[in-house]
Order: sequence, then structure tokens, then C-alpha cells
Amino acid sequence: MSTIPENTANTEVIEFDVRTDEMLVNMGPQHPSTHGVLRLVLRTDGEVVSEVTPHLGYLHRCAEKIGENLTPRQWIPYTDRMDYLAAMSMNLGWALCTEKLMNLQVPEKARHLRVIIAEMQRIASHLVGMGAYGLDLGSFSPFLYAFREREKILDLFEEACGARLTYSYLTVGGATADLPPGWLQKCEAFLDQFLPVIDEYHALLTTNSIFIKRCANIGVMPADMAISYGCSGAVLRGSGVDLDLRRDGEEWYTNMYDGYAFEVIVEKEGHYPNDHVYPPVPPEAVLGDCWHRFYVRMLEVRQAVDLVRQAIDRYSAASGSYGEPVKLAEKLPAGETYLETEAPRGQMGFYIVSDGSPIPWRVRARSSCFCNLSVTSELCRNTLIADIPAVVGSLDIVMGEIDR
Amino acid sequence: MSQFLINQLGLYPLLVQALMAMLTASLILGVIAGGSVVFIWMERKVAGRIQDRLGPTRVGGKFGWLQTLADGIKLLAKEDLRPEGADALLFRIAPYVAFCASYGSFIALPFATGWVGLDINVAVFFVVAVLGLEVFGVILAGYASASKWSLFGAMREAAQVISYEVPLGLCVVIPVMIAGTMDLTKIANLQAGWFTNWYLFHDPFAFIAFFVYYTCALASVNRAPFDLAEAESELVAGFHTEYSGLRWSFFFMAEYGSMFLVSALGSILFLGGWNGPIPLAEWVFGQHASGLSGFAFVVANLLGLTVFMSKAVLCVTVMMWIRWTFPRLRIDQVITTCWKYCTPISAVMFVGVINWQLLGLPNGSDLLPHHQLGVRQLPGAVREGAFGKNQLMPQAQSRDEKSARHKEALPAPLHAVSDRGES
Amino acid sequence: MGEQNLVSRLQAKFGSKILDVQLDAIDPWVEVSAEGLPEVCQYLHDEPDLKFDYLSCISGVDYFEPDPKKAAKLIGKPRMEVVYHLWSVTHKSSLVLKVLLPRWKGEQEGSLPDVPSVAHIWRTADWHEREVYDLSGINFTGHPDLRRILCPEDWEGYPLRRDYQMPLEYHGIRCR
Amino acid sequence: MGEINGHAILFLFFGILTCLFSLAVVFSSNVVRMAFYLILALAATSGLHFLAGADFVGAMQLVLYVGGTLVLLVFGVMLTAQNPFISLRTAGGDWVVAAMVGGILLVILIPVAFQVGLPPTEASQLGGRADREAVTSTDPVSVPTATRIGLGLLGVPGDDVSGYLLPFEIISIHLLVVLVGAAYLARAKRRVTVRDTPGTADV
Amino acid sequence: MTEILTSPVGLTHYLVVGAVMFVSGVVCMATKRNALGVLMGIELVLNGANLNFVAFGSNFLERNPTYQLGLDGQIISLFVIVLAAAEAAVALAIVLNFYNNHLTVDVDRADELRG
Repeated sequence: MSTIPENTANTEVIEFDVRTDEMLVNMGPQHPSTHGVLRLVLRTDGEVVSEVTPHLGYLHRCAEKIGENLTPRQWIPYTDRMDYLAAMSMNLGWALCTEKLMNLQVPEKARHLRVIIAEMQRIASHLVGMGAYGLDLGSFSPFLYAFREREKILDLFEEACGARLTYSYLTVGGATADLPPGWLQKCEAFLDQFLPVIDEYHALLTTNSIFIKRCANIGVMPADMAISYGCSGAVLRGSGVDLDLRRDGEEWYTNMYDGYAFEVIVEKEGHYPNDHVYPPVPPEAVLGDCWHRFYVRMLEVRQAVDLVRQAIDRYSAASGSYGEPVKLAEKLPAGETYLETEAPRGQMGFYIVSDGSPIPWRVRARSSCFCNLSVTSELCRNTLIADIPAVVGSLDIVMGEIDR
Repeated sequence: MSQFLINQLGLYPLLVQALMAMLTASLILGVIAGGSVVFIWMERKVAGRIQDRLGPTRVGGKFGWLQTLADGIKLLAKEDLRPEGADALLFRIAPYVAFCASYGSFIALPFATGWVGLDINVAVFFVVAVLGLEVFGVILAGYASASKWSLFGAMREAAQVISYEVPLGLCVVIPVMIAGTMDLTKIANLQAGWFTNWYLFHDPFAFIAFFVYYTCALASVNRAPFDLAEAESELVAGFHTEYSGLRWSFFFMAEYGSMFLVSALGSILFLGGWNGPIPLAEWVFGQHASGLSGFAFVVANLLGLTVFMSKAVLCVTVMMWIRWTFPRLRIDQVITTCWKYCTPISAVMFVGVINWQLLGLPNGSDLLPHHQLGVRQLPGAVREGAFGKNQLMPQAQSRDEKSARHKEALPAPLHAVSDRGES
Repeated sequence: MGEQNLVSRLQAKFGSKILDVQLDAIDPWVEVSAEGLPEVCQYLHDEPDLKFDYLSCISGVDYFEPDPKKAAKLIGKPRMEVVYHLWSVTHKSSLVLKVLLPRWKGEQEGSLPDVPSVAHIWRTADWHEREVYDLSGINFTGHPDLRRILCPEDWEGYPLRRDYQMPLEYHGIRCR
Repeated sequence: MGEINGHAILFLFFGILTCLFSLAVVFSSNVVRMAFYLILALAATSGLHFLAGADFVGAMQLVLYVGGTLVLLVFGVMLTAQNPFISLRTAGGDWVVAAMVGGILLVILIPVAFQVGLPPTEASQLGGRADREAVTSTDPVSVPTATRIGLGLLGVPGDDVSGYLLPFEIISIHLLVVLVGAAYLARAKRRVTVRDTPGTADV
Repeated sequence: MTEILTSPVGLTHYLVVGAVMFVSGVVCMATKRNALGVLMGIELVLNGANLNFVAFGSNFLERNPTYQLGLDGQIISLFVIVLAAAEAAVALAIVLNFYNNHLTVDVDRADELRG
């Protein structure tokens, strides 16, 4: 309830009903809906938030500094701990970046294996994003429904690599091991039972009228703003920007999806691809609002299921090695390269500079959530307190990735 | 019983009165405390089942019966924290204010014919009034905590409860108007017989009014999707952010107590109270419970109590179901729901029921043939009495005529019972 | 080749502000002088057939080897590089800009080298520049709100510099 | 005399509570606590109403006064509180003046109370007899008043109530006017200078 | 002292409580400089008067039958309650308005009209 001295230098005159005092409120770092240790300082006037200032760094471990002392394969576990909800995608991004520097093509089988794993990870990650978003809006049950399905994916991952959260599975040169026998059948069985569950999620959240009331037309982000802030992933596509690195990215990355049939989930002329099979967009929703961001994520889950099915076919048909990892202290060629991949939360970029020794000179991780979060203060200006969890939740951030 | 104590044991009447009062008070306390223990356990089980989990399974056997008790003991053992900047007196007293309001309204709530703490003839009014006081506990807690989140919760609660009292009151008045009395016992007994006699099925307006009532009741006891005062994803825990241990559990008891109370009130007003869907007691005993005496009365009342409890618990369960299914509304949407939807709808229902009564349109009790066991005629008689033409346009009458009419307006058995209820 | 064409255009337009071009690298890059950076960026951002409207990343790289025996080998003379990875959503093309700076302004230890901020061109540069300032110690002139972002406000030193020494303790907490 | 009277005990309980909390309102310097004590005083008053057989008025007191008016009041306190626990000290002089006024009023009122409320003389005992029975019976609130009050408000005069249709209607209109007026007053727009938020550099 | 417990409750009892409330209210109005405090004083005064109305109208109190108000007392007290609610609403609106203009609720500061 501390009153804030008015700054007379930078003022504008607006009309007020009842004059109330402004107060500064700390939301986080210990707050149920800031997804970890984000701290938002809100300047509020009653329920209306006039300014939001994010404060980061509570989970900062300076992974980039650590990377300057390890070989790329040794750094893989550190990438796990960035976006810990999509550790496979982090592994993949870093592995691809290092391979690009080394100009190392992985075998065909490894390519499809990576697609299977990356898309399964996308499903798992979006499930958490969806469940946590429901939680942010006060709906608890979808969270557990989401975790129920995610557990099944984690079981599959555990079978493949022995870990359930920080896998270090995809690595430079391919993967640490081949998929165990029978894994593909289990995976297919999971997909078969998972597809109808998606409709349940739609029924519980996407089409729920309270849910729509809470996130339609809230936190609207126009396309040019999203681009300017460097937003990516569902946040960018939810604003109607047709960009998916799996299709539009660098060749080194898009080669992985070469031959796969998929459409980028983005609204074009008022329609999403194949939207006749999904619940319709409610009339209240505006392109770029929280609802669209959520919806894009939900459609990507469905898309990922298709991609995994395609990948399973190709993987079964492919012969040869699953991609043996390179030596732990493999020498890197001198030079530098940067590669962005489409992780579940957006474009995850890695930058590696090498002086020719096995240990990189400099590594850099470009976090998608970091950029996505930077838009918060813009989106939350002059909203209600209850909208802040709605907006921040729709950005689907993971603090481990933001703070690195 | 008190007569027995006075006459047979020669006890001092005042002492007997005090003893009886304490007995009643502790019975009600038992209902509210035991009720919240059961409801908290139920909430966990219901939530668990809704969410594909089992809920508590360990403490006290397979179904985790004693989980709440274990938690209660844990809460008792917890440190009673008070924020440094808090207003000590108000901070300490707020949970008890909330609890007392919830508890106080139970005094006038009948559980079966004659089984009521205090038979007030404006019971409906009293219950709604005292329940409304719970908001003070919340406001004081939020204000005294010296926490911004608590203050937000308190402000939301104040705005919300004040707003929802309007449609809630309008909906409560509808059955009162149909029955012509504010005495809850009488209202319930007037719905005896087949389920078509319940005021829920009285006419289409009353039917809709029940759902409006239920929505407003949800809002006034702060249950999801209207649990704005403690919205955990926005306000951490709202008004009870700074509370721990026993004081916190008092808020919890108050919440579950009020949940049960509004459910019970709803079932008395709209769902026939302790009257089952079929006139079972009448078939067995040949008469409605209110006309019985002695052992048969107790048996019939126990049956009624079971029916009443099941209805109330069913309503509570639906509240839980709603809580674990829906997202939470935003504060402006909550207020909008009240003023733009609930209030106009309940006003229209109110006017609709008035006109239905005035025009003498057929009501729900005409759907099934009246069974011929005597009690069925009573509600009709009361309706005549309360809403007959001579009542709306009365002439000056002498005192005798009037009191005579009042006498006849009330079914004789009810007189008998209300007398017995006191003894 | 597209890059060749682009580079010639830039050289023709900005002349001496384009200091170096490396087209043989895995990701071809263009070195821009610090003073010319906002101009070049604005041009790249606005020109309809280039339209680098998406700033992927800003990285600070410290080329300095405290150990003199290894120093001469590969990294060249001590310097700071600020690397801008640009991307065009419209044309799906990418470009790398580099700005080479002295490690300390005027070779005075402790005074940070200056680079003009590009936060007015891409808003995402706001946080990225704060991060580079925080971790690599580069002063972005004209930045609206240049504060530390990941480290605490009162942290000392710039962790991603090669000669950085972790402080022994921070507010009474042992660090190493 | 005789036995201890339950009615009297309850009256003493509520009466003392009422007086104590009224005084607490006066002597408290914290506005929120004042409001809290006021709530308790008025709730105890409603208890007195119940004891006097005015159950409808008692319930009305709870709904309207305690539930409605005081929530408004607390709301107002919160809206106008600049710092967490505002307290207003009263100057010594004010206390002296107030004590004098209060003392004089008490000196006038209490004797009047005793005079007016003198127990009935033997001659008038007949009138009070029946009521005495009611007083000492177990339940003082069993005689319904709501119906008769309702009829009275609809303008139907009864044996102990006159018709009040006109005042009732006037008050209804008055309430409506007040509602509109209060809303208008509180919502009156004014220009206020507020801080602009930084960091909005345009692209 | 025991007499008060054994004798029936009379009109006097109520009138005394009413008087105490009334005087508390008056003192409250006189001493508080906070507009809301004054408002609370008014509520106390009204309630003291209300209590008297109810007491005069009650059938349950020992009294001199000369002072019998009947149900009229209750109806008047109902009117008082309703009007008090209205009064509180208007007063609060005024207080809020005053607060908007002066950023205080101190009644001594409301002196613009002073000549």
C-alpha cells in the first residue's frame, strides 16, 4: 500500500472515476502463477494494472560460461536444464548446431528418430503448457489430465534413454542409443489412445465459455509487434505470422523434416489449416490474443501426432545406424555458426564459436521464452490483475530457459 | 424433554433452559464441524475422482476417512503466524467472525419438522442475514493482514457479496411468496407429498429461479468459479494468504459450513426439504411426519433428516463438481454476471411467479393426482390463506376474525409440532 | 549469390562503415563499424526487398586469452565482438552483422566499450542488449533502460569476459 | 421476587454488549476498528430487537444495517485510507466538549428512561399480565409480526398498527433517488494527472 | 443487584441502553474528525432511537400501558433502518467525492464555503 510519488516530468491527463491510490505489488518470485521464479512488479490502481516490470535471473546459472569449459557433448546435460519441459528439443538444437559447425550429417535413421523424439517432446511440452494455463485461469483438473498423458510420454522416453526429465538423449552425431525393441508399437498405441483425449481438452478448455471469456481479446499482440519483439513459436503464430522453422528455417534444420507432410499452424484468411476437425474459433477471439496462442498450441499437438506417425513409418523403413555419438572430446573445426530450431516454446537458437580445440571458445543460447517474455510489459499495460496470469500463461514460459 | 427434567427431576427451569440451549448449540456445532470434516474429505475424494486420481487412501483405512482429521491435527500443531505490520486484534478475531456468521445462521435452520435450534418465524430472512455477515470476517482478515494480496481479496469479496445479495434475496423471496410464510419449517412441510409439490416444479419461473439461486449461492459463499477472494493463481491465497494453523482452518470451516448452509437452504426452499420425492412416511404411517407423535414421529423425522441431508449433500457435491471443472471468472465478469444476468433474471422470475399465482395457473402439484392421506390438502389451504382474494384486498376486520383466520391458515398438525418442538 | 549482391549494395551505400566481409564462413558475416550500426540496421530493416525485421540474437564474444602461451594461436588480437543475427520473416533469409570493439574503451580497464543501441529498430534488442551488457560488459549508448537483467543489480564484473574472476562472496554468501 | 429470569439474562448480555461496543466506537481511534465495533454494537442491538419480540426488525437490522450499510462503510474506509491503519487523534479540547455534551444528555435521558419506563402501577397491572406470561415463557419470539407489518406497509390498518402505504411509497421513491444520486456523486468524473509509463519507444 | 436478573425486563432497560447508544453516537460525532467516524456516530444515534421505538412498541416488556406504540413502533424503526441505509449511501458518495478533491476525509478541512 505504499504510495508512489507522482512523476511530474512525464505526465498525461486522463479522466478518473474514483481516485484511488496506486500501489506497487510484487508478483513473485514466489507466486503460484509465475511459472517458476519470475518476478513481476505491478503498479496497480485498484484492480487495474498500469505497468508491469518483469525481473529475471532468479534461476540464472550462467550456462554459457559453463559451456566455455566443456566439449559440446559434455554441455548437452546443461541444455537439458534450460527448457526442462522440452529437454529433448534443447538437446536437438545444440546437437544440430554443433553438427553444422562440424559439417556432420547424421544417418537417415537418426534423422527420423530425432523427428519422433522431437515431436513427442512437443506434445509433452504443450500438454504442460495447456494444463498450466488452465491452472492459471483457475481450472485445476485439465492440469492433471494433461499430466496423465504426459506421464505416458515420459514413460516412453524413460524406456528410450533412462531419464524422465533431463534426457541428454539426442546428442552430437545422433542419439546415445537406439530405440529399444517394441518401443514403436508402444508409441503408436499411445498415439491412438491420445487422439480422442485431445478432444476432451478442447471440451474442457478451448470451447469452455468461461475460458473464452477469460482469454479471448485479452493481451492482443499484432503481428508486427510480435515480430519486433522477436517472439516465436505459438506466440508468433498466434498473431498470424506464418513462420515455422521446420518449414522456413535454415536448410541444415529443415533437412530433418525433408519429405514430411505438415502445414504450419497459422490463421490464414480466417481459417486454420484443417480447422473443420477442430472446435471453431469463437467470435470473441481476436487474432493475436491469449486464446489464439493457446489454440495454436493445441493444434500443434494434433499436428505433432501426425508427424510422429509419419516418422515412425520412415524410421521403420530406414536401415543403417541410429547415429553413433561423436567422441566426447572430438576436435571442432575453427569457425563459428548459429542455428535456430523450432522448439515447442519457439525458436531456440544456439551460437557456437570455436578456435579449433575440442572445447568451444564461446557458446550462446538464444532463448525463445526470453524474447516471448519481453513482450509482457507491453501486453499487460492497463489490464486487470486477473489478466496477468492469463497473459503470462499464454506466453508459456519456462524460467530455466529464460535465465539459463 | 425439558418438561421431563423440570417435572420429574425437579431441576431449576432456567438451568434446564440453559442446558437445552447448550445441547442445541453443541449439536449445531457438531453439524458444522463434523460437516466440514466430512465435506473436506469429500472434496478431496470428489476432486480426486474427477481428476482421475484416488484422493486420500491411507489415513484411516482404504478410503482415507481420517485424512481431514489428520490434517486438522497438523493444523493445530502449526505455528500461528502473524505478519509484523498486521492489526493484531482484528487479525486474530477475523476468522472467528467468519466462523460465527456461518455458525449463527445454522441456529434457524431446521433439519426436520421441529428439529431446529431456534424456531424463528422469519427464519429465511434470518439465515440469509446472518450468512451475509461472513463477509466481515473476510474483509477484516484481508484488511488486518497488512498484505496487498489479502487486501485485494477483501475488496473483491466485499464488492462481490454486496452485489450478489440482491439476486440471492430475490430468488429466496420466490418460495417464500409461494408458501406465504418465512418459517422454513412451514415452507418445507408445505411441499410434502409427491416431488411435484416441490417449489422447484411449482411453475417454470420457480424452476429457473432455483438455478439462479444456486448460481448466486455459489457466488455468495465464494466457490469456484466465483472464488475471486482467494483466487490462488492471481492473489496467492487472497484474504487468507497470511493465515496459518487453527485460524486458517476456521476460515475453512466457515467456507464449508456456508456451502452446506446455502445448499440446505436451497433444498428447503426449492427441493422440498425433508420430504422425499415420494410420500413414503405418509404411506407407512398414514400421515405426514408433522402430524405424528411419539416413536412414529421420531422415525419419520429420521427418514426426513436423511432425505434432507442427501439433498443438501448432493447440492454441495455439485458445487465441488463445478469447482473442479470450470476456470475462474474475472472480477469484472463476476460483477457483470450479477448485475446484467442474475439480477434481471431473478427479477423477471419474481414477477413471473407473482403473476402465475395471481392468475391461478396450474402448478406442479396438479401434475400428479393428490394422494388421499390428509396432508395433501394442507398446502392448498395455506395458499388460499396467504394469497386468497380476500387477503389481497382485505377489509377492516376485528381482531378475532383475523386471528381466527391466521389460525386456520396454518395446518393444525404444524401447531402441534411446533409446540412439541419446544418441549 | 544473394549474399554477394547484398554485400555490394551495403558497400555501395555505406562505404567505409562496412569494414569487413566474410562470405566463406559457414554463416557469412558483415563487419560494421560501431558508429554506422544503427544506420545499416535501419536500412536492412526498412528496405522492402531485404526486410530483416526479426532480430534473432545479439551475442557478445570476448576474444582474449589471459594465458599468454595460448594467446597468439587462433583468436587474433584481443577484442570484443558483438554479433547480430538477423532474419527476415518475409524473405526467410538471414544475415550476420558484427561489430568489433576494443575490450575496454580507451584501453582503460573498467570503462566499457560503446555500441549504439538498436532497440529503437527491433524492440527485442532491448532485453538482448541488457543481457550482453550484463554478461559481457558492453555499453549500448541510447538504450532506454540499460540495467543488469540476469545478474543482481549490484553484481560486480561481467561473467562472460574471459578474464572474469568469480567474487569470493556476495552479501555474505560464499561463491567459490 | 423470585426466580432468575432467562429473558433478563439475555437482555443483560445483549444490552451490555451494545453499550460496551458503542463506547468502544467512541474511544477507538482506528477507523477500521471503529467500524468493527460498530458492527458488533449493531448486531447486539438486533439481538435486543429479537428479545423485544420484533423479530422482523431484528432480521432487517442484520440484513440492511450490518450486512449492507456497514459493508459500504468499510468499503469507504478502505477506499479513502491512505496508509494501512489510519488513526485519527482527537484533540483534548474536543474530548472535554464532547464529554460535557454527552454527560448532559445522559443526565437528561436516564431519568426520563426511568420515569417513562416505570413499572406499571397496580391499576394498570391487568394490561401487562398476559404479556408477563409471554415474557417468562420459553420463547419470546413465537408470535409472528412479519405478516402484520407487511399488511401495515401495504396500507392495511390492523388493531395495533396503522396503514403506512404513503410513507412506504415515498420511501421507495426516496431510495431510488438516493441510489441514482449516490451513483452519480461517486462516479462524477474529474481530471487527474497520472504518471505516464516509460519504455514505449515506437518502432 | 439480583433484582435486575429476577425482575422482568421493562421499558426502562431498553430506554437506558438506547440512551447510552444515543449519547455514544453524539460524542462520536463530536470528537471524530474523520468523516466516516462522524457517519458511524450518526448510525449509533439512529440505532439508539430505533431501539426506543421497538421498545415502545413491544408487547414483551414491562411497561406502563400509557406508552404503548404497538406495531407502529416496529414499522417506524424499519423506516429508520431503510433511511439510514440511504443516508449512508449518500454520505459515502459525498465522502468519496470529498476525498477525490482533497485527498483527505478530515471534516475540518471542508471549509471552502466559509466566508
